[in-house]
Amino acid sequence: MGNGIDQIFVDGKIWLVSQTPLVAQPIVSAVISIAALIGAFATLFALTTILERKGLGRIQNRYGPNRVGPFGILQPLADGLKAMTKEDVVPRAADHVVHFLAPLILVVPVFLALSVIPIGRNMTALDLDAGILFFFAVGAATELSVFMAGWSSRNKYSLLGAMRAIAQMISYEVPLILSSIPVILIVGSLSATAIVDAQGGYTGILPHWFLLTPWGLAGFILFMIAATAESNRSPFDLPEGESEIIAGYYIEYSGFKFALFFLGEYIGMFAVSGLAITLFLGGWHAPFPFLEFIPSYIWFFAKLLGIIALLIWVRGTVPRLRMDQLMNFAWKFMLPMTLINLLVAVLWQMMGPGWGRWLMGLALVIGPYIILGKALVGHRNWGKRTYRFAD
Amino acid sequence: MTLILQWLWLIPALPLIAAFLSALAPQPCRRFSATIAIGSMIGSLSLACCAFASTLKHSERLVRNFEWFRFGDQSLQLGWVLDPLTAVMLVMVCFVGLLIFIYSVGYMAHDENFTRFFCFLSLFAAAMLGVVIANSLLLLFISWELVGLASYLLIGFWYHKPSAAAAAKKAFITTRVGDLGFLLGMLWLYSQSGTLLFYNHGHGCMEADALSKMVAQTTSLGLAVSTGISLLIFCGAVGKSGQVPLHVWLPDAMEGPTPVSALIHAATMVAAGVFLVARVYPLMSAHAAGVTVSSALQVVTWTGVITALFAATIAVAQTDIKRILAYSTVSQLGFMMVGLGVGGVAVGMFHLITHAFFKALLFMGAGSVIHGCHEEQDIRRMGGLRKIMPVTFTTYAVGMLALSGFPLLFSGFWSKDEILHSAHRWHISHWPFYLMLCAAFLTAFYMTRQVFYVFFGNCRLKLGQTTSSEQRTVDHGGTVVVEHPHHELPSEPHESPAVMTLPLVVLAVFAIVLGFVGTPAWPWFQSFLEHEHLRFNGAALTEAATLKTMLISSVIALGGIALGWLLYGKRPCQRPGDIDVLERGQPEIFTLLRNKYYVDEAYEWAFVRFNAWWARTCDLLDTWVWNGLVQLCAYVFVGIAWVNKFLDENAINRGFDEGCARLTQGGGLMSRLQNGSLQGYLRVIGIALAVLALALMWGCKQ
Amino acid sequence: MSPLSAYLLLSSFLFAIGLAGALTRRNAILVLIGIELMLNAANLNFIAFWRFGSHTGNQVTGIIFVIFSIAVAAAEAAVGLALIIAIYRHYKSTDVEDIKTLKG
Amino acid sequence: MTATFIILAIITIAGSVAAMTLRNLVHCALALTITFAGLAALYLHLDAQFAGFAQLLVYIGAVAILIVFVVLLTRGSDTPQGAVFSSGWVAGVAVAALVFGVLAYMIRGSHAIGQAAPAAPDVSVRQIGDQLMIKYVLPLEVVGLLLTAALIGAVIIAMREPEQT
Repeated sequence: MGNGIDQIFVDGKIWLVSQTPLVAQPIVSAVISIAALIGAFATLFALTTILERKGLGRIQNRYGPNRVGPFGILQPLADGLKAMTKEDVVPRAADHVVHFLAPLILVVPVFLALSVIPIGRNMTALDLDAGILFFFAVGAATELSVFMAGWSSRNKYSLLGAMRAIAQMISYEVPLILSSIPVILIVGSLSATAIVDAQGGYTGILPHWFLLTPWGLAGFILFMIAATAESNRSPFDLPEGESEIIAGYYIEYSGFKFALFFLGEYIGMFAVSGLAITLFLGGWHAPFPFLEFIPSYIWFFAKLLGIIALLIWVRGTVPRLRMDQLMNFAWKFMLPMTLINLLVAVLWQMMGPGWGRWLMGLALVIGPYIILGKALVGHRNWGKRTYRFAD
Repeated sequence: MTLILQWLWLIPALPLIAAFLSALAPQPCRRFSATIAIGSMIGSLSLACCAFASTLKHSERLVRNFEWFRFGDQSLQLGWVLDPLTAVMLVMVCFVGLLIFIYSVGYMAHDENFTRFFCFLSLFAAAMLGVVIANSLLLLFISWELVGLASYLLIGFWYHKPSAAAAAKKAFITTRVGDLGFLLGMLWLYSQSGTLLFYNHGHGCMEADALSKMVAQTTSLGLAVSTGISLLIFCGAVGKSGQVPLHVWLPDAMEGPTPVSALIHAATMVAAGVFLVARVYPLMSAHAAGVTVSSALQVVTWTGVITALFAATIAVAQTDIKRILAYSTVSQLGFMMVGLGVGGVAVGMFHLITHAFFKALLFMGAGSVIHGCHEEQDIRRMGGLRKIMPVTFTTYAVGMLALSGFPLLFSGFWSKDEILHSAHRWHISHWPFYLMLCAAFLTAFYMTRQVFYVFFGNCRLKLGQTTSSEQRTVDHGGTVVVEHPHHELPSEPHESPAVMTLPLVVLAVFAIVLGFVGTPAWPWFQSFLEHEHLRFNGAALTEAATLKTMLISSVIALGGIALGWLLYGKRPCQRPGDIDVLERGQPEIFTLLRNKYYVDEAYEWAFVRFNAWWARTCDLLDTWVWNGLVQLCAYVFVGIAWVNKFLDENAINRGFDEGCARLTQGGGLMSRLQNGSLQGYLRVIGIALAVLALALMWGCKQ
Repeated sequence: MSPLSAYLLLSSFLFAIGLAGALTRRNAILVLIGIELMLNAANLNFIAFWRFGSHTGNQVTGIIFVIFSIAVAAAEAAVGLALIIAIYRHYKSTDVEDIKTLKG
Repeated sequence: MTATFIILAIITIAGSVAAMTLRNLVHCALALTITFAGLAALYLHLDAQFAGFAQLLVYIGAVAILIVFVVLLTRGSDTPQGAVFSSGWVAGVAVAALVFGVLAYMIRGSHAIGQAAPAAPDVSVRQIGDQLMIKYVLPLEVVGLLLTAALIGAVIIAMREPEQT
């Protein structure tokens, strides 16, 4: 029975495809899965916008939008309408073609990235053999669109913001990929479904998620940090921080293109979180055996919401990093840690089951963490924190 | 080895040392050089007498040889010999030399080069003594050359007079021509006999075995080797003794001071030639069995005859006092050569010794006459000196009578008689005898002519200059020299001082006494030389043959004197300008004779011009041919150098530069390939790609 | 014409365009872009031959070669661009015609 | 000669021609990324998945951005005034045409074209990985070394030398 519900969408699609004439069937199936994907994640986007604003508000000890609809749950609808109706102002000096193409090139690759992530059992839009590689390949296109946006608007701040964003995204792409490699190493395949299946079983009540392994935990943390940086959120949102350079590279955008940028950004966040879920949190697997009955996609979206909450929480609390701190953190902390994590994963793989490898894993992860942390911080002894109030 | 033989070399050495010392002495010390010279001659004379005494005792030949130097296995030996011939000559030369030294002290008293004169005289004496005692032909030749040198120095003593210098050169060159033959003979002799020593205990070249060897061989001309050698050596004698072809230098040698003429042209040097023939007589007389008289002696005889007659005829027409005596010496030498040729060594030598004494006397007499007449030499401007210079006149008369062979009393008669006698007995031909008689007649004639010109008649010294008195003499160099007799203020002629007249008197005595040494009755001289036993035979005088020749020769002598007196005695010429009696009679012949048969001119015309022509051609040859060749080489090299330079400059440099230019151009071109334009490179790569691909395609098609 | 020749023609055309660009454009970066194009054309060739070329079973040399080629091309691009930056800093221009000093 | 091939070919060619001929450098870079994308699609069309994704990742992700960065760093972004093409551009085009002609001639002439198209070889990433790690391990290491060297080299070359005063 659980399976039925679990597979409801899959069966529906199969049914639908069978309705169509044979020659057009591949196209139709592709269209159906794409439509479903877009529909799901667009609504999720709307939900997260409101969640984020409500959450931030709560963190900042205020209510957040509560005017539109009961408790402000219709706020996204309002935003959407606003975006639709606002005049799309394009600066005269701007390079119209590139200006127009920038948001498109941002959104398209991000949705392509989504197609690779297994939402539920048998519910991956594009089950490629080298799925993860596809995900990263497509992810690379976002930097290009950022540049196009920044450059085409012929605005120094937008260009500067774009440059910073690109530098940041490139710097964090390396740790992102490297932190995902241990999982691929252990599973031995690049396809997302294979990775999720590898995390299927349960020992006792603990699921075989990679999170529950030392390198998996470290990998997950590193992955999440790189992911937030990759999607220009929270501590790493220097490029488009409102207080810094007036919203960075999409200054000159307004109206629907502005909305598209937002859409692209959030979908990028969902994609990366989805990947994190598939790699470390066991994809659509239930955390405990007895909860198996709940359909797989529910688990996927639950975990997704959890990560989103985590990101919102981080955004609210962690202060923004300066550009050089940000870069140093990437190259002097993240990169070495991911490499060490890779080493741990390899050793883990080779040492076989037993306490030895746990001990080794923990030692190897925590030791460098402390050392690199000390090195990164430098020798400034931070005195007790003092507050200066306007007197 | 007797003591005297050991010190024989001292005789020539003393005068040589004297000459050396006076040469070193500064010019003004006259007394020092005179005493040294005379002292050395006295020393030599005493040694010569000792030597003469030793040869008297044991008359065989004494020889002392020593090795001069050794080259390879052969050694060259010299040596000296003492035999009667040497002894006689030593005494004669030293005695006559001494007298002449004493005479010249007076004669040269006011000459500023006094010491130099005596140095040369001593040198001459040493050389002459060297010739005499030499036992090796080489030593003889060395001294022979020194004699020639001394004669050159003495003749040309007054070198500031161009004629003297020319005469000295003439003398030296003509004698050298003769010496050339002498040298060739010497070399030939050395090659044949292997040694130049005359007597070397049997191995000398004059000894029997060497002679026989040489006689046996015959040269390509058919002559026997000995004859050939002796003829060549005879050339030397001809040159030195002034025989016909080479006599031209002797009359001109009168340029020298009179003692020189006396010493050289009367007594010694000219005698050297005769002495040489006497020394080499064994070689000359050696002849094959068949022939009675060797052809060499015949040649000697004929040259002697010709010379005697020839010189006598010239002497008749001469006007210079010393030239007449010179020509008489030449003819008397002819007589000696005939004596040697027909009679042998003794006959020749006897005439040589007697002639030495009275000819020296005549020359010194002439010297005192010239001295008295203040250097006046032309007999036509003298005259009447009989009363002014009595001693000179008497001694001069004695000399003249001895020379012309006045019968019985004078030495000249006996020695000339010996010659005529042996000439008469010469069985080859009788012509020499008749010609010699004519010569004797002419001798007597020109001597009386001279005496009458000089001593009789009026003194023509003060009668001014006569046009015909210039003496045209053509000196050797072909330039005519007009010789102006010195005619300072015509001061009175005066008698010479004692130091000059004393030797005259001594010589006059000897001129008379010496004759009796070799008379047929008591032939001491001949026996002394021929080593025969001497015995007195009065009958020899009355022997038919000797008596006949004696009568003929005395008739000839008296006839000559009478003719002389007839022509010049009765009416002596009054003014220097008078034409000579003979000239009035036979003017062409007389001028011919006066000009000495134009022999000088003939030589001048023949040899000198030939020589000059040959010199010019050589010069021409040299400048145009050899010089041309050298120039040609030079030009060739210059040409090569030019070509080299040209090539170097154009071909190589230009070529090199061109090459470099091309290279740089090429380099420029190549550098354009790499001009830094990236796209240019890429283009090339593209083209290359296309070409290679095509090549690959078409390549693999086959 | 067979698919392989089509691909080959396409790749050679791409190569030609890359070469033309490299040869004609004045800006150094575009020369570099031209070179990148040429490299990609070569990769396309490899893949085409891997796909259509005659070989047995699942040989992967073509793919491996392309991977390596891509890696090298990336490295080359990096160094090339670094060079261009250095040249720019020195010459203040990226015009190929100005950078002509390294000449023979 | 399927439809997709034609479309992709047109896109690639258009992109590359644009990359080579556009005046504005940034536009060229963007056109270049389109070409890369087209090529990646072609690789996928040729069933070379891994190559396609690698192409996507490396070229579009890294090289394009790199080029764009350099364009901006060397102030190439403002539209150039002077002539865009170098002086001898005619020769360049001629040479390119020549090369294309030769290559085309070779392709036409080569006899490898004739065979029928063989079945699509399905190659999984695992096989590529195995091959890489077994057969081509040395090239892999060398490429790794090359990349690090290039990395360091690029940094050093492009690093701003300390201003020698």
